[in-house]
Amino acid sequence: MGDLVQVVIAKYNYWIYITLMMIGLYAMIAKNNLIKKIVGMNIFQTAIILFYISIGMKKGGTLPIVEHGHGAHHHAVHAADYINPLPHVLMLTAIVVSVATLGVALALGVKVYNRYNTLEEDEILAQIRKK
Amino acid sequence: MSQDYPALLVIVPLLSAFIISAAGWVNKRLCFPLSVAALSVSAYSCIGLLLRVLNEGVVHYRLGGWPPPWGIAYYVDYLNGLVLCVVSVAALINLIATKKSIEQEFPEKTGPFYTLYVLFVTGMLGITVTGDAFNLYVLLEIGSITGYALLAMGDEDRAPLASLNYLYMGTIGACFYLLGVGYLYIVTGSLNMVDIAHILPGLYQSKAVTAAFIICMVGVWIKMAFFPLHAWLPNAYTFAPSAASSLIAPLMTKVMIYVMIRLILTVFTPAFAFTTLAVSHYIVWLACIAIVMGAILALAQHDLKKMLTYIIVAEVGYMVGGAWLGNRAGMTGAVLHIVNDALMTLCAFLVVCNIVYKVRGYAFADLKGLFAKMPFTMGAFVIGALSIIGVPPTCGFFSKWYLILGAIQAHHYDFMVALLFSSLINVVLFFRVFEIGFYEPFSDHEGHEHHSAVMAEAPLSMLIPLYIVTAGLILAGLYTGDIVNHIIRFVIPEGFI
Amino acid sequence: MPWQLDLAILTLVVIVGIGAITVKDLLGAAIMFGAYSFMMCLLWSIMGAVDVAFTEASVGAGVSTVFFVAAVFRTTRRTKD
Amino acid sequence: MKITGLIIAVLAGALLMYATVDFPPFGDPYSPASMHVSPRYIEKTMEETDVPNMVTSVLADYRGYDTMYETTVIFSAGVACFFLLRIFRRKEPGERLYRHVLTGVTIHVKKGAKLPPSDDFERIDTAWIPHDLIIETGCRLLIPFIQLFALYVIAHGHHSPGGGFQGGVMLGASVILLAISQDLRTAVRRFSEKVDALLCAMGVFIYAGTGALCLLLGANFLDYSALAPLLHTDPVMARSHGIFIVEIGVGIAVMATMIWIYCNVSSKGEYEEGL
Repeated sequence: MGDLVQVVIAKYNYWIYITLMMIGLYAMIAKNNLIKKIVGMNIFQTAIILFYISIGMKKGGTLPIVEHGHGAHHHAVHAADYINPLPHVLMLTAIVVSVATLGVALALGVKVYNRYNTLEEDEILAQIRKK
Repeated sequence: MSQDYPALLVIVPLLSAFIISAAGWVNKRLCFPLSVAALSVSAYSCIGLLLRVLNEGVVHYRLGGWPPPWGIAYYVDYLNGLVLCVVSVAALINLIATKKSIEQEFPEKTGPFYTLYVLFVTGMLGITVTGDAFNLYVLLEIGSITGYALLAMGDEDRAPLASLNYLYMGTIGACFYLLGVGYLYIVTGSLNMVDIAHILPGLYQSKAVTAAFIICMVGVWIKMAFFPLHAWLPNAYTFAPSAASSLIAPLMTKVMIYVMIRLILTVFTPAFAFTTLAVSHYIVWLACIAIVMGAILALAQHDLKKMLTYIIVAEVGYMVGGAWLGNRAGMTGAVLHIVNDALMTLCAFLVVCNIVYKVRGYAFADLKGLFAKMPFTMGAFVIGALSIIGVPPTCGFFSKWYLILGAIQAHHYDFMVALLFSSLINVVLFFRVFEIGFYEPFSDHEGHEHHSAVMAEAPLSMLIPLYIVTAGLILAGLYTGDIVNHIIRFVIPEGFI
Repeated sequence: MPWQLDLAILTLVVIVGIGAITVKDLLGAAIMFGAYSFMMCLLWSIMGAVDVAFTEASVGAGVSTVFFVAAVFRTTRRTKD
Repeated sequence: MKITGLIIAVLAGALLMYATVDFPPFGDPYSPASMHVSPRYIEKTMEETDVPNMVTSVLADYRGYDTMYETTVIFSAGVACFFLLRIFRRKEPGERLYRHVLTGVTIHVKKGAKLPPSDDFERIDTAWIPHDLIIETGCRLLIPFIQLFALYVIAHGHHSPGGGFQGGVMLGASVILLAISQDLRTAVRRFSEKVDALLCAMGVFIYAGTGALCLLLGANFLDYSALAPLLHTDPVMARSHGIFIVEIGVGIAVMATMIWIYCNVSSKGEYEEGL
């Protein structure tokens, strides 16, 4: 039991990210409203970003900006002192991708609404079937 | 010049996409020639690159001049080279063939259409050429976002919703892939595919690697519409504008199959995929179900385009099954089928494009008397159909031959039965279309029946590219031996059974 | 960073995330989503990812929310779930 | 559907939790992820690119190729929204509405009739659109400061958090704020659709064009050190300047795209009053 608690505490960020990812995935599959699905999609994407940021975290590391910038050529820079910058870079890209997807998704949602006057998927399908 | 082919083949369409977008605001007529020029340069570089690979072996290219794994690098081997050529040539032919159709369907928005078209091709080429797992994700999103937009502009009633559903599924797929890359990164610390492959052998027992493999595979399967995850594909492709569906249907699923094979062969290595994880049998069974269900669902359709989309679902089953048979013949069949299926799908969808251009419909009822009305288009359709069924000497026969050979060697008779069953269903499907087109009298939209329909063929600019593709189907069949012996033989690593 | 603050933000993230998908009003969901993004941004700045936090603050909590509000304004606030 | 969703979410969660057990502990400085590739970025960034902010140097140089496509993603989203929503032919309403700005009185103008040219009237589309002098003036005062800060963020990305992307979003947000506090027409008058679209393409073109210039100068694509002879510096400083050039390109592209997406979504592609 003690081991389990240790595991849970040592990796709590990963548990939170999994929870958020499940919330997002559930919303994307189970929700009926198109905009709600888009909200779920964004939560899903942010959860993955949280996961990547957690990878880069180093205990005792500081921000990934070299201290006293230009005068510091003679200072040796130790990798263990700075947080891993690579996941941050990857996630900047992922955030941009998520806002791009959001824009296209909302444009499509507005287009669907223009045609059917509703955002509920079952009502739209009922309208299609009626024709 | 020639050492820059790997960069040029992506950069030229990318740069010209921005120029096309700007040109659309100045003079719309500039867009088409610019797109053709860009894709021609790209296709030329792809072919040049493949020839270089044939002469020199694997080609490396460092972007930004940084050595891998710190920078992003390209590794172009036989598999990339082949798929690159298919993608770029298919996109170029489709662009020329569908010019009239695009002008008919989007009189005002040709500028953004061509921009998105070229960006989509850039995304597909980039996915194929890259050697970096994360770079692949970004390019996948370019391909997807442009794809959603292109597919949504078809049928006013149904296309936006179908495309939105595709967007949800596609985002889940891409995010799963990204998550899988993250799992690989957390245990290896690298994003370069070759570098990951060097580090992984010590970690095969790690649960994180297993999870990474499963998540990546599920993500890729969603993107390629492998059977239980195929729900987005038929509607999205059916209601799309014909120029967009004939671009996206041949390329998207095939490129994703390429990604799957790349993950199996390069990143995780066959030893891990087939031996350490003993899941290949289950996946082949799933593929069998995919083939059978795809065929049966195709039988239930009442229009040509939707029938073709379900055939794509079945064909995805062929390739996934072939790749997972775990032997040389099966893998050869899968890679060969990427080429052949891209050509076959392109041919079939171009025929649909011609029919829609002239008849304004693709339901079976609209096809009556089409052999008399559009004999050349339907002639090409017959050859395409024979190839999808798998009649020699068209190329469809040879890839099926390798797949069946692989199934027998792996003692997967269920896969062989599924293949034969789907070929049989394809015979029924296409002969039903032939029958409607040949025997039923032509009727126009007012319901008047004409026994001797006037010939109203699609314009030459659409027919000539169609016949180039048709010739390609037969040539690919006749030169199968060369393709297999000179290219695909080297795709599969030594020591693979 | 005191662990109490960390815990409080983590709990809030999950609560706001659940709230964003359960609230029965799309404008409310959009605003909840903005709050969620902002909490995430705090969390990331605690974890030292300042660039990502900055981006999330401007994109997630800023522009994305505006896009949502614009889309909801152009469609409807009504939702059944 | 609810049960299916729950099952799939729980299955995915269970798979991920199962794998989490083998992860290195959270925050471990000696995990593989921190030991293999990233130390070079941390230790060599000053030496190789002269940029103290590692995120900027990795973003725009070591992995600059990713960032180019990231900007392309944004660009394609902008084009996609335009392609999906924009309506060109709009039927002219029979009666147009104008508001007298000072008093808030709405004036109906019959078709064909014209108002005398004056700054006191603004065109509106529905009579109820609220109008608040305090918000309008307050936002007007705020916008220059937002833009100034955004420019600082772009320019100072080498030394502090920020860079082209964040700055670009803020520049875009300032114009969106104008569109919200006044109306979309005012914003579009200052920043027309065509300019927007051209800037959007130009921004990404700056990025990819810089890369192509390196190619023409005989180096690999995006290898900024090849720009050294053009910029009259040594290769390391050339990298630093190259990063700055592409950051500007990213800033322009992102700003224009954010405005473009907002205009199309908030007006359903009709470019009238907006929110």
